[in-house]
Amino acid sequence: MRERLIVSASPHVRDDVSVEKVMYGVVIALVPALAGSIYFYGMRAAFLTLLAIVACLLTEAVIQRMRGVPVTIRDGSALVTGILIAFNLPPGVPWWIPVIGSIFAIAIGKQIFGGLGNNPLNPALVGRAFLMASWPVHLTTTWLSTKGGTLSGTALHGIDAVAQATPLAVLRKASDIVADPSSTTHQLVQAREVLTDLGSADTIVNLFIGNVGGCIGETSVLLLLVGAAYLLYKHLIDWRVPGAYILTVAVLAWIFGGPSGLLTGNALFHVLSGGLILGAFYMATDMVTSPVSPKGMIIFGVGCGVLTAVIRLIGGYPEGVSYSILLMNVATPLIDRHTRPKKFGEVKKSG
Amino acid sequence: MQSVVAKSMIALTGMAAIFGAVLAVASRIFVVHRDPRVEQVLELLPGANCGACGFPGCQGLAEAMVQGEAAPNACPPGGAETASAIADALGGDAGDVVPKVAVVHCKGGLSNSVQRLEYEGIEDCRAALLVGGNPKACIFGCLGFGTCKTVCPFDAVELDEEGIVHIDRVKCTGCGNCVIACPVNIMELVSEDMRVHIKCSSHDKGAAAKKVCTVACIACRLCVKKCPTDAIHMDDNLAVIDYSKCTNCGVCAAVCPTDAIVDEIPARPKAVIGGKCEGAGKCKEVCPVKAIEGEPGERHEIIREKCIGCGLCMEACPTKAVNMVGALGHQRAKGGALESE
Amino acid sequence: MKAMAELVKGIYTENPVFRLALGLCPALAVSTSVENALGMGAAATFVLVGSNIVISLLRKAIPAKVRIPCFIVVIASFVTIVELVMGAYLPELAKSLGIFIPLIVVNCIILGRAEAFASKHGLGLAVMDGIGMGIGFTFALVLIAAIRELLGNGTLFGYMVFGPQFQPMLLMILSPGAFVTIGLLMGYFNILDDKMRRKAKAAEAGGGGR
Amino acid sequence: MDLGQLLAIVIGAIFVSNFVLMRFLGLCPFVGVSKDSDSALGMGMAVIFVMTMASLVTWFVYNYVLVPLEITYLRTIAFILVIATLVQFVEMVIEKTSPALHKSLGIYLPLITTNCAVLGVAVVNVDSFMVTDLPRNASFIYTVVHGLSAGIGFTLALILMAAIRERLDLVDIPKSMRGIAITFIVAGLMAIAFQGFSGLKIG
Amino acid sequence: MGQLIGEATGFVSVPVHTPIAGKVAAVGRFPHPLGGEQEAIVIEGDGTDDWHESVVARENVDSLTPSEIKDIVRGAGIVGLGGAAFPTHVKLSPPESKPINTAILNGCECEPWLTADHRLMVEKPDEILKGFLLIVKGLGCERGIVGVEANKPDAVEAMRAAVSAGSGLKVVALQVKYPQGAEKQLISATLGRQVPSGGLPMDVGVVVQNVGTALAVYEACHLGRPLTRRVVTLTGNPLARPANFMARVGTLVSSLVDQAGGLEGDVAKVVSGGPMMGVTQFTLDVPVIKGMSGILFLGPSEIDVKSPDPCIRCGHCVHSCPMKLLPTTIEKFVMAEQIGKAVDIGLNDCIECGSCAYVCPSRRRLVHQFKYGKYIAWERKKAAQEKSEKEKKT
Repeated sequence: MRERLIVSASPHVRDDVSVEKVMYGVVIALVPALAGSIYFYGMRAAFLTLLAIVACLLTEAVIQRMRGVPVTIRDGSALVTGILIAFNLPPGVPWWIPVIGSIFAIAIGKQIFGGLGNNPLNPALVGRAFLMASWPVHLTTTWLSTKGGTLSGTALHGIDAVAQATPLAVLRKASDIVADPSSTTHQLVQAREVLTDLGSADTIVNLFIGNVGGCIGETSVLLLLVGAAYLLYKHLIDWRVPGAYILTVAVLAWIFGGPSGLLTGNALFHVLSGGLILGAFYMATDMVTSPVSPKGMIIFGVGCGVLTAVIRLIGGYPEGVSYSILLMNVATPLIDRHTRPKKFGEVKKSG
Repeated sequence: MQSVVAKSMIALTGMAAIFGAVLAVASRIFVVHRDPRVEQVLELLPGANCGACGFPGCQGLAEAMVQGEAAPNACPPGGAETASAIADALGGDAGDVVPKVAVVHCKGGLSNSVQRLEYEGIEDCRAALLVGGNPKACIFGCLGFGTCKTVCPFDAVELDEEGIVHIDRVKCTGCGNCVIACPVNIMELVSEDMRVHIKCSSHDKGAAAKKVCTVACIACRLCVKKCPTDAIHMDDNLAVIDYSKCTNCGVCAAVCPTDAIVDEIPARPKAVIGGKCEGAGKCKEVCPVKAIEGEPGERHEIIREKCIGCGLCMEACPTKAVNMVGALGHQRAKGGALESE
Repeated sequence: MKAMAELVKGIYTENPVFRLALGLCPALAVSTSVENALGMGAAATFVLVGSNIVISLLRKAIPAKVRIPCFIVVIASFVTIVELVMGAYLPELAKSLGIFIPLIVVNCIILGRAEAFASKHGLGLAVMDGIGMGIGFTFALVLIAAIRELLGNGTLFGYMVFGPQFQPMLLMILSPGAFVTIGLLMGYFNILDDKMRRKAKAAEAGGGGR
Repeated sequence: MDLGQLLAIVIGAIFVSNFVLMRFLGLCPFVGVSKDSDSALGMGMAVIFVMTMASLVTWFVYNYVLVPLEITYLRTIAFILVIATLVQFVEMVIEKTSPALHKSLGIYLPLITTNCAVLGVAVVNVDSFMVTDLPRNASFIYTVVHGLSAGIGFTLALILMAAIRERLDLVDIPKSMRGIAITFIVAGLMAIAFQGFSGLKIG
Repeated sequence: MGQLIGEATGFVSVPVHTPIAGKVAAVGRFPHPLGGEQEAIVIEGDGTDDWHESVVARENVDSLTPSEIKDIVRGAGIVGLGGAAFPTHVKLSPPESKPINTAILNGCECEPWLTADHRLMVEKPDEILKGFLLIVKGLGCERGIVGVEANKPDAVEAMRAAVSAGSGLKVVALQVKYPQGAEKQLISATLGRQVPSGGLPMDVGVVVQNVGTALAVYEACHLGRPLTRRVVTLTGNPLARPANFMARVGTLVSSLVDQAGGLEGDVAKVVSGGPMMGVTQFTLDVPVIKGMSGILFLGPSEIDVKSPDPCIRCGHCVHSCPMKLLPTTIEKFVMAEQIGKAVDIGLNDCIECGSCAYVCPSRRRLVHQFKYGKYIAWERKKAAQEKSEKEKKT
């Protein structure tokens, strides 16, 4: 027996979990999607991801060194941020975009609040929104076609100026033409053809596999779901946020997203395209910036879904996943405040 | 041009008159009694209602100030002058009591006391005690997690590597937060001019105390016997100074075998016997450390190495021949307190 | 000497924007370019000095009960003068400053100084206080604007600084850039302050070494 | 006047060009009174009320006093007088008639006189709904609705900020960033998030 | 042995009886398992093991009235043996405004690793049930339920076998889930009633008693023996022969360790009680007390020595809290010294079961913060009361 025994508060045993395990679990879940991205877009995807990761880790280390606090880049949180920043960028952006985005994300999005656990907004999304506001041209035009696939998900090139766009952008353009009373008959016919093609089974399958243009990480729904299944299995994320999120988007897209009136939208297309799956499973579920209570999670997910649908259908951008998650991050403390679970025994006295 | 000016004048005056009248009438109808002190403070505030203070307008800030929830300098636009005016208005009933400072009655650090366990948990003395975690074998001693430091609003408590707290006498305002917070009650507020303290709180019996801490009070009673003013008594195996009787002579500190009594006066002056000495021998009688020698009727001499500068001889000398002269030029004034030249 | 102290106080130790966190709205809204910032600073300084003069002169004539409304009217008159003058001679600037010219009326710096300082001091000090605060306000605006214009537009006073290769960080011109810039500047000033205080303390401790 | 236009005004004032985050109006109280959620809510409600009332009253003053007398250049002075009087009057009424309401809402009223968001909304109203050739009733309704939604937008930003700051209170922010500095960073990040609403097409 | 040596003065206290035959050797201060030092009596054994003459078996147990049962229970110094050591006679005397209709016998081991209650149920089912019947009678309630966790099939079996028809007792097997043995959770699991926040089981007409207590009641009523011993589990990997002991109150833990074959591995922590809620000891020279259900020895590899990481708000603590609180938020309030807000959202409802800290990936010191927060809240409340009393006087 030791000379001096340890005295501490209970409990004296702990579950075998740690922050590192949580973070590296997310990294593992993201690996299939990264592999898919490299397959579809080539080594450039790997290069950009690596840049973002290195920039994140370095920024974190430098700031922590400057502040004179322990350097914690091994906990994996900056690693996850780096991967997610790269995953939210088009594969054709210049090399400095992920670097600057990462620096901003870690410095302003996280470390300025004191580091892990304190940041009110998801750092990766802060980085992405910062880049989007600063260099919109780079972030909306540098898409790459997948190897052997099409960029927009449709083989038709009927509409000018959208040849270099993602499925959602094409959808937006075509819907605008349909809605615009001044469109010529020729344009209308083309637009309707494009819309039909976007809703076809071929497009859906391509979207699911990832054979369309998009951000580095959001291309293959299939591989993202594989990772998500791993996270759910390991209890690293809660089903409520992604569930409520995706369901809300699907329902709203079905009700309001159609070209010919209510209840004609293609829910499946909206769920599979863009960054919804990536956002719902990997970013909206960020523990630090989402509510802790089950009820709060549902509200959070629904809120994300509503905002995404609003931005996609009537907003200024074709895609709204990152902004809607950021907006709900902003609302998270408020949600937390008003969704405290009912305490055990907090009941009206019965007689 | 003239008409524009005229119209402007008329319109503005008209509006001002109407609004003024409305407000005047309203203030009669809707009069509400307010605390006069709030009104007074409100007068002094800028009245811009800018909200920079974080309170709901100047009214809110004034109420908070009167209730003591906001500091007099809480108004940024007002600046220093407003702050001092408000501070005056709110009145300082500080009185003229002798300022007090906190004293720590323990000096058993890591190197001179025995540790009985390894504590692991919140760095707070109260929290540690809740799980039985006083790491010292002496259960009366300073835990060294710095709760007093946390609660000190003036940054006056320092925690050294030994795990013992010290009070910065300059910063300490005697607010007493640390005294209340200390779970082992080793802090005490003492008049600022008291400089000799018993740095132990152990009520253990001498042998037991000695076993767990080399600087503990072992209840040997030497200090009680030697104290020229009877200011020390034993309380359940612990020497305690009655500060109302203490004269800072430092005799107790000099005789304490375990160094549990600390004399904080940095360089004590030493006694010097001048030409007025008539050899009355009173000084020799009172000297607690036998530092004076000399035959009756002859001039007495001080043995400098032995003198602890307590000043008893100076007071005892019937011819006022003894002076206290210190290395830094301190001279002992009447009553025992030190004054700088 | 006292007058000088009042002047300096406004610029650094009691800088209205960074220290007192007053007059934030225009500080952020019109700091997209240095030019706008200077214009706004000049306008605010004019109003500050003008209203300080009038209020200092009238301070004995104005009854205490209605002093705030009186101050507001005085300030609003000066603001209207600025509005009209700027609209007549600098229409471009007036357009880009937009509603923030009339809003000088409710700028807390001006009302706050009027009440806290001008109404209690003589003409000379009141003028110096007005100038000091005005310069401090302008300095803050120009500092923020310089950062935002440089990063967000690649220019300074409209001149290209980094050359055509530079791809400006548009965010800095947008509202988030304004918030983040002022937040970081405030943090930086806090650090600076802390350092200076520590230095002063070290000097004190060193000098009075006992 | 049509409903789509009205909806656009509402959404515009609350989200797209939020008074605080996009137009930089009312920053002093936004920073000052966002320390805890309860006062933020009280302040927000008071602002909504005053903004609506101010829009309404200034519309009358502008259209029935300033325009007929051809002294529209005096609008700044006139508006600030009106708003100051209005706020003080309302405060007195509330304080006398309902002390409870005064405690939760009325005490924030004085803060509002010098809130540039209130004068701002009046000035913006003039610029966008009165100098144009809108029919009189449409101009009136737009003005009031705009005042109301601008107040709601301000309140939204304020309570979101208050909840975030309450949370930040509990964590270890670097010392130099504490207080106002971090509040601005948060406001900046909120503004980034609100960029998502830009370009929203209504109606 | 069994002689009264300490008289109880208050209502919420019980007398003490000597656990061995012998003479009082000394009275002094000794380390107490719950921390600090307490007055204790040292008894020197005389080698015999005879009961004191005051201990006599009772014949007419069936004719005892409820108030007689309470008196016997009190006189025997019986306290709740589950761990809290709350005097049993107090629990048996609910105020008239709170009628009790159900008594529950807690056969859920309060903590993992401990097996004291389990063994007791397997070895002495008849005695336990007889004791429980006396408790039911003492309370004057209609039914008694024995709740046993389903992972102890032999205990369920033994208890079921011992329940005699017509006794009105029922044995239920409960889901295995920590902390099933906590009073409020047990009531919820067996009856579906939720004890109101800040209330006691008697607020929903229930009293919960531990199996060990039931045995003590049996021995007191049938055999006339006061409570002088209890079952203590000695467990942990460093222990040579983990075992349950029927230990006399006052036995030094160190001598129990000798009985269990001594320690083999390195010991870093000694815990009185279980791993989730137990109290750490810094010495083995502490006596067995009435509330000590077990002693747990943990080696260096079993304890967690890493310092906490920042909270990542994963919400695991929220999902694991049996009281449905928000541990993460409460912790942050306590750490920011906003104790009032912490109390508002349920600090004082925390039962310190340790579930939240167990699952926390950041290894935050949740329970310790809660203990600390409760202490500060209590201290402030006391100070406020004193202040208001002072004001009343002046």
